[in-house]
Amino acid sequence: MSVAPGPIPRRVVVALAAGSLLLTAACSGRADESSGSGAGSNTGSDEPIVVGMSFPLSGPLSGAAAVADGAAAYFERINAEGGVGGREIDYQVLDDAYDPARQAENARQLVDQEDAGIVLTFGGISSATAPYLNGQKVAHVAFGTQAALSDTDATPYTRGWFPDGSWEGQVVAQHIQDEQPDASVGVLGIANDLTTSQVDGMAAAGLTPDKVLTVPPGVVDLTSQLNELRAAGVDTLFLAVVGPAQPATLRTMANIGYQPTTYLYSAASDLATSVGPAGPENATDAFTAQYFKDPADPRWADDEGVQAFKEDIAEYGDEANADSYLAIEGYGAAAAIVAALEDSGGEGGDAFTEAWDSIDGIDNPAILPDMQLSAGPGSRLVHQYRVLQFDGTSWQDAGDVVDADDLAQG
Amino acid sequence: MTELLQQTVSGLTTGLVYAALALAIALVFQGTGTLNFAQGEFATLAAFVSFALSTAGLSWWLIVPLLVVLAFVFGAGVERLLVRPVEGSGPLALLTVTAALLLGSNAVVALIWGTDVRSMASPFGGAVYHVGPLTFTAQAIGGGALVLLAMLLCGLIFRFTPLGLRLRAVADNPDSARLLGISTGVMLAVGWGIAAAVGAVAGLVAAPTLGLSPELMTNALLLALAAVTLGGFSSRLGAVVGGLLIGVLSNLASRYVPGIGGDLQLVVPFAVIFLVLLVRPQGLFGRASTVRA
Amino acid sequence: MATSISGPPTRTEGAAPTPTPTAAPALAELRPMWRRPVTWAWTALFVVALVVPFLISDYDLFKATRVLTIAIAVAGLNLLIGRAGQISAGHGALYGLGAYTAMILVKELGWAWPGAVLAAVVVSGAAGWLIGLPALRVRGLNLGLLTIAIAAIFPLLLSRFEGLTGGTIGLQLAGSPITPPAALALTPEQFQFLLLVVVLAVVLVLLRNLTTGPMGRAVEALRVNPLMARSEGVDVNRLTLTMFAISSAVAGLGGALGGLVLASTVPDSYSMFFSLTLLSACVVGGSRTWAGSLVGSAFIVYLPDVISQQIGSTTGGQWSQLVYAVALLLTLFFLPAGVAGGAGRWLARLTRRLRRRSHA
Amino acid sequence: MTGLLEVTGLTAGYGGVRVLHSMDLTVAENEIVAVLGANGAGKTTLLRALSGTVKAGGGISFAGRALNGTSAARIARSGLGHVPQGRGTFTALTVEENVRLGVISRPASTRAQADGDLDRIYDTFPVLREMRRRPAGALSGGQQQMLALARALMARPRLLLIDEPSLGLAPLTSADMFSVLARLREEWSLSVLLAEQNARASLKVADRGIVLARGRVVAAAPAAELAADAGLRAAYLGESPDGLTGVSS
Repeated sequence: MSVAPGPIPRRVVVALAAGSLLLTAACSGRADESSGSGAGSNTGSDEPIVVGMSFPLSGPLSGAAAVADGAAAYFERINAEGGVGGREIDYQVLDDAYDPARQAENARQLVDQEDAGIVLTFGGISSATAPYLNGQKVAHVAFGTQAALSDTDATPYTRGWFPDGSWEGQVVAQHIQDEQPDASVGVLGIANDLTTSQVDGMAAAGLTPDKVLTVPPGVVDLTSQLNELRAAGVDTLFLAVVGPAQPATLRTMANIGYQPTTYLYSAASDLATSVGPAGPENATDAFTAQYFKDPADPRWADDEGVQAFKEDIAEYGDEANADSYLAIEGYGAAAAIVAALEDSGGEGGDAFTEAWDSIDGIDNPAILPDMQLSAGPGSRLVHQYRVLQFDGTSWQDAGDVVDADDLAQG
Repeated sequence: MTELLQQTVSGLTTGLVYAALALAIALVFQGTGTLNFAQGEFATLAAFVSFALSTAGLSWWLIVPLLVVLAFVFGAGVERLLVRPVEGSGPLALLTVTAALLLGSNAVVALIWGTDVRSMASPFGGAVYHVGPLTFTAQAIGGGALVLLAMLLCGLIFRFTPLGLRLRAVADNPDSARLLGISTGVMLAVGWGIAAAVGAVAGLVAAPTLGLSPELMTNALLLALAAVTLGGFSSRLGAVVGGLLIGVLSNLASRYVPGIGGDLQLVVPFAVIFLVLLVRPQGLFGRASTVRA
Repeated sequence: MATSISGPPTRTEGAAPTPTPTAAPALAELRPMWRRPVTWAWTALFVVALVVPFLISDYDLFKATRVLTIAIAVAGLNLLIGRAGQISAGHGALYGLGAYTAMILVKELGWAWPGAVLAAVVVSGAAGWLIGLPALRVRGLNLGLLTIAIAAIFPLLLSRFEGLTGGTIGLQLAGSPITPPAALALTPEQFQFLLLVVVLAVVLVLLRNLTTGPMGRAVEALRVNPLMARSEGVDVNRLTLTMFAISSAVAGLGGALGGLVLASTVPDSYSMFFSLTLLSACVVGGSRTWAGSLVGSAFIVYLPDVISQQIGSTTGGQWSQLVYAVALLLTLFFLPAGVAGGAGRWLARLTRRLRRRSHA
Repeated sequence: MTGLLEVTGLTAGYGGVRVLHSMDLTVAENEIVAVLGANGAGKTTLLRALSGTVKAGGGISFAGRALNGTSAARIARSGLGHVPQGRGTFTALTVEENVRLGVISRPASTRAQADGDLDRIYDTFPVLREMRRRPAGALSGGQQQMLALARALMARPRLLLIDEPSLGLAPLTSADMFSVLARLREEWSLSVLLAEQNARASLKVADRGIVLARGRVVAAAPAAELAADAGLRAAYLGESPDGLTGVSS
């Protein structure tokens, strides 16, 4: 250890600490006690609708900032068009660095200080914030695949935007069983609840993978796992890894000449961050069970929804996100939220969730053609899939639209 | 059997990257007496700079030497400007400085190049060679050779040049070195520079396989720390051997040791740190007398 | 330093008695406790802290409560690093262990929160004792490495033992079990803040007494030179283990209260990064001042938020990380004894000068 | 009289503690001066202040140039060698590497003769030649002391500061050491400032001696005179505790 500094007159130090505490106190006065619960249900007024967002803008998952950017672009567009029923959308984005404690803090700030009526949160850690928001009866829209976010009994004010992870496992399993009933199936994924739920979904569809390998988040080099899968004779692989590991794995597979029939995880199959960096030739013939349009896919160059998205993101957001799958995911969510707001006549938890749950067959710029939003199992709005196949430049249809609602029955 | 061999080969390939990073960490440790948590981020930064240079149209064979020089200047500059001021404040302050450097350079990379993964073509091409039942990619062979070359050069500098003699003298006994007219300050900066250059090669070799992202070397850093512990902080050779061993060990353990599995792959290197420090704190190659307190 | 040959003379000289700076506080120590200005200052701070909850919003209180829970953990770290001279880069894991222990007991076994918190303290203390075992053999940076290994493995183990820990999504309660008794007419946030103020105060008083009495002298000897301490009859091994156990128990206390206030524990909260953040709080605040734990915690909790709010765009997160790193570097450059330590010295010099002038 | 080394009003210390108080000292060309004093008298601090490893105040002039504020490395290169207490061996390096490191602070004009000097050194210390490929850490205490001297000589110093060469050596070995010193002075035209607790042995080879107590010069006289003064030896070179126990000599 270093040489000890001499003792310090503590009264001085304490005074300093007191100062820092008082500084905190000066941040904001104590709010009026009345605005505690049922926040922001100021129906009929022309006050802005406050939408709070807590997203990882820094740290390892800061890529999710694109989701917030996409949502913000849509809200801006709506504001430019006169708002929702004449009311402006006042969205506030806070950084949580994917730290649950900071997300919880942000949720309190958004509800307590900003008077947010709807709070959007990102990722599996949303389930850590859900109890607070539900306790405050604030509408909560979560970007997460976790089954916990579909549990509207436990958390009646929390709604998941995109599908439950297990459904994709079901859809993929069914496609494999239809196409190659004798396949030896392997799953390679990140060691978290996403992979678990996908494997559970496959099991629900009657398919038990021969080999399931998982790696901790952040591990990028999966050569060892690929060697093991190959040695085990796996000829059909569901690749459920995300982030840098996904393109790296596709490249490694090509390099070592291991070419099973590959299914990519829906959120890791876009051209900008997955298939592109992997090298399109290394992903050719791969399948994915998809629900959103990839704005970088030339197939959607003339698509109305994608065009609107690109215009808005260029006008109101960060143009660098024009090809981002994550950004259109956020854009689509914002569109769904605005649709629910238009029907609800207010953003209070009860009114908003009721409107959300009664959505039945509306269009959305982000989802694939021939699909519509409707409240499905777990009140998730997106629950239809179509299996696509990559032809080297674009994702083409390789099956019919499948609804998780039907799968859940069968 | 074939799989065992193949797993060993791929363990060695990744192990080379850990080895180079471990060597860089050991070099800084021997001079400055601290672990540089930012060593991995420096390597990531180097990989991104090489990406920018190759996008600008530079030939890869020009990029490598250029990058080594740039990394050297960068490492030496960081020591001079950011590490020197706290050199007297004890090991904890030094360690915290490197943690701040980690956060800072990570943010700089993300600000300049964004957080999305980018692909970097292998400068060695996409060829695949088969030797018996084993597969080797051109990238693995070429990258491995490049890392080995860098480590060999570093070893030669330390072993056979007057500069290396001075560097070793400062690492061994800085007070004595000063009395012999060696400017220890300059040597520390040079040590950081060489470390950054070796690390840059590691980043350069890792990028085509792993894809460029701000998190390129996050895990490699942890594994390199384990490697340095295993090999011994006072031994450059030990760091390299430690890196190779860690590469092979973590590959084989997650595959063959029941209960470990891929999700606990990272537990292996840390178990290694644990055991080594308890049983042989100076590492496999280190000498007890030079382990800093 | 590198060899034992040049080492000892330097060390003995560094540890030479430094009469000038110590003289004044040493005199102050002789005064009865209630007459010392420091006692008054702490009391004033305590009173202010008791009034604050009635002035600021529940949100600000919630955040300040988080500062307090982290300050408890940092105070434990100060004991270990600043007093006993042992590095721990794994206190984030001990904080997390406390949180998970309390959470599991409350959620799965239906314990009342005070019992769960006490149990968490015991469990973390025991874990700290175990971590201390290797510290008997390994010191300095090697010990730092060992403990950072613990910090890195901890979240992976949390994810693996899903049955107990809820896996990657962790454990949640519908609301914090730490609620005010109905008679008090306080909001939960007010109650939690006041509770944490009292707990932190008790912890600081206990730690201070621990390091000023006879045990304090033994701890000081352990930090300066373990060999010398042994020759003076200190049971170095037992003392080291005790320090680890106490420090970890305190960290677990902070974690348990933090987890229960948040009503949620997730592996991502207790990453290696969090352990390093605690370490930087300890260094930034000043590892040898108890007030430093409060200042350091405020630094790591408020600074990222303040910066990201100043920048406030969806691409601002990276900037805030960069600014945080720069702020950390500047603190280390200009205040090597930490913010609290540095400010203390500066003001001490000022008061000395003023006193001298008034005497003249 | 102007000497090779002229020190006036030298002060030095560690942190807030002053160890040397206004000290005057002269060393002439080709002279051996013994610095005597009990443990804690300030001998080591004096040598460190001269070689720039401890901050010093007052005037230091070496070969006509002021050394104040000069870095330790530069002082070493100006011809002032320092064999530190405990020898400062590079234990991980080989014996020959240790010796060769001395060349760094050699004046550029004499670089060419370095190889010849190496041979001369090996002739003076044959054991070092024998062990030149071995790691220096493997040498005995006496051999390490020779190594430290040899390394300092490779720099071709004009003045050599030697700190407690006899510390930890067997009496016979340390007698060897002092006789070697006398020889080296002639062969390498050296001046030597020798800090020693062993007054009897060091005064045998020294021309003059100074006695330190509590960081001040309390006596300065030709070596023979000091050696004869039993009262002085009893007063300052015995076990007189001087209050600064924390500071080593």
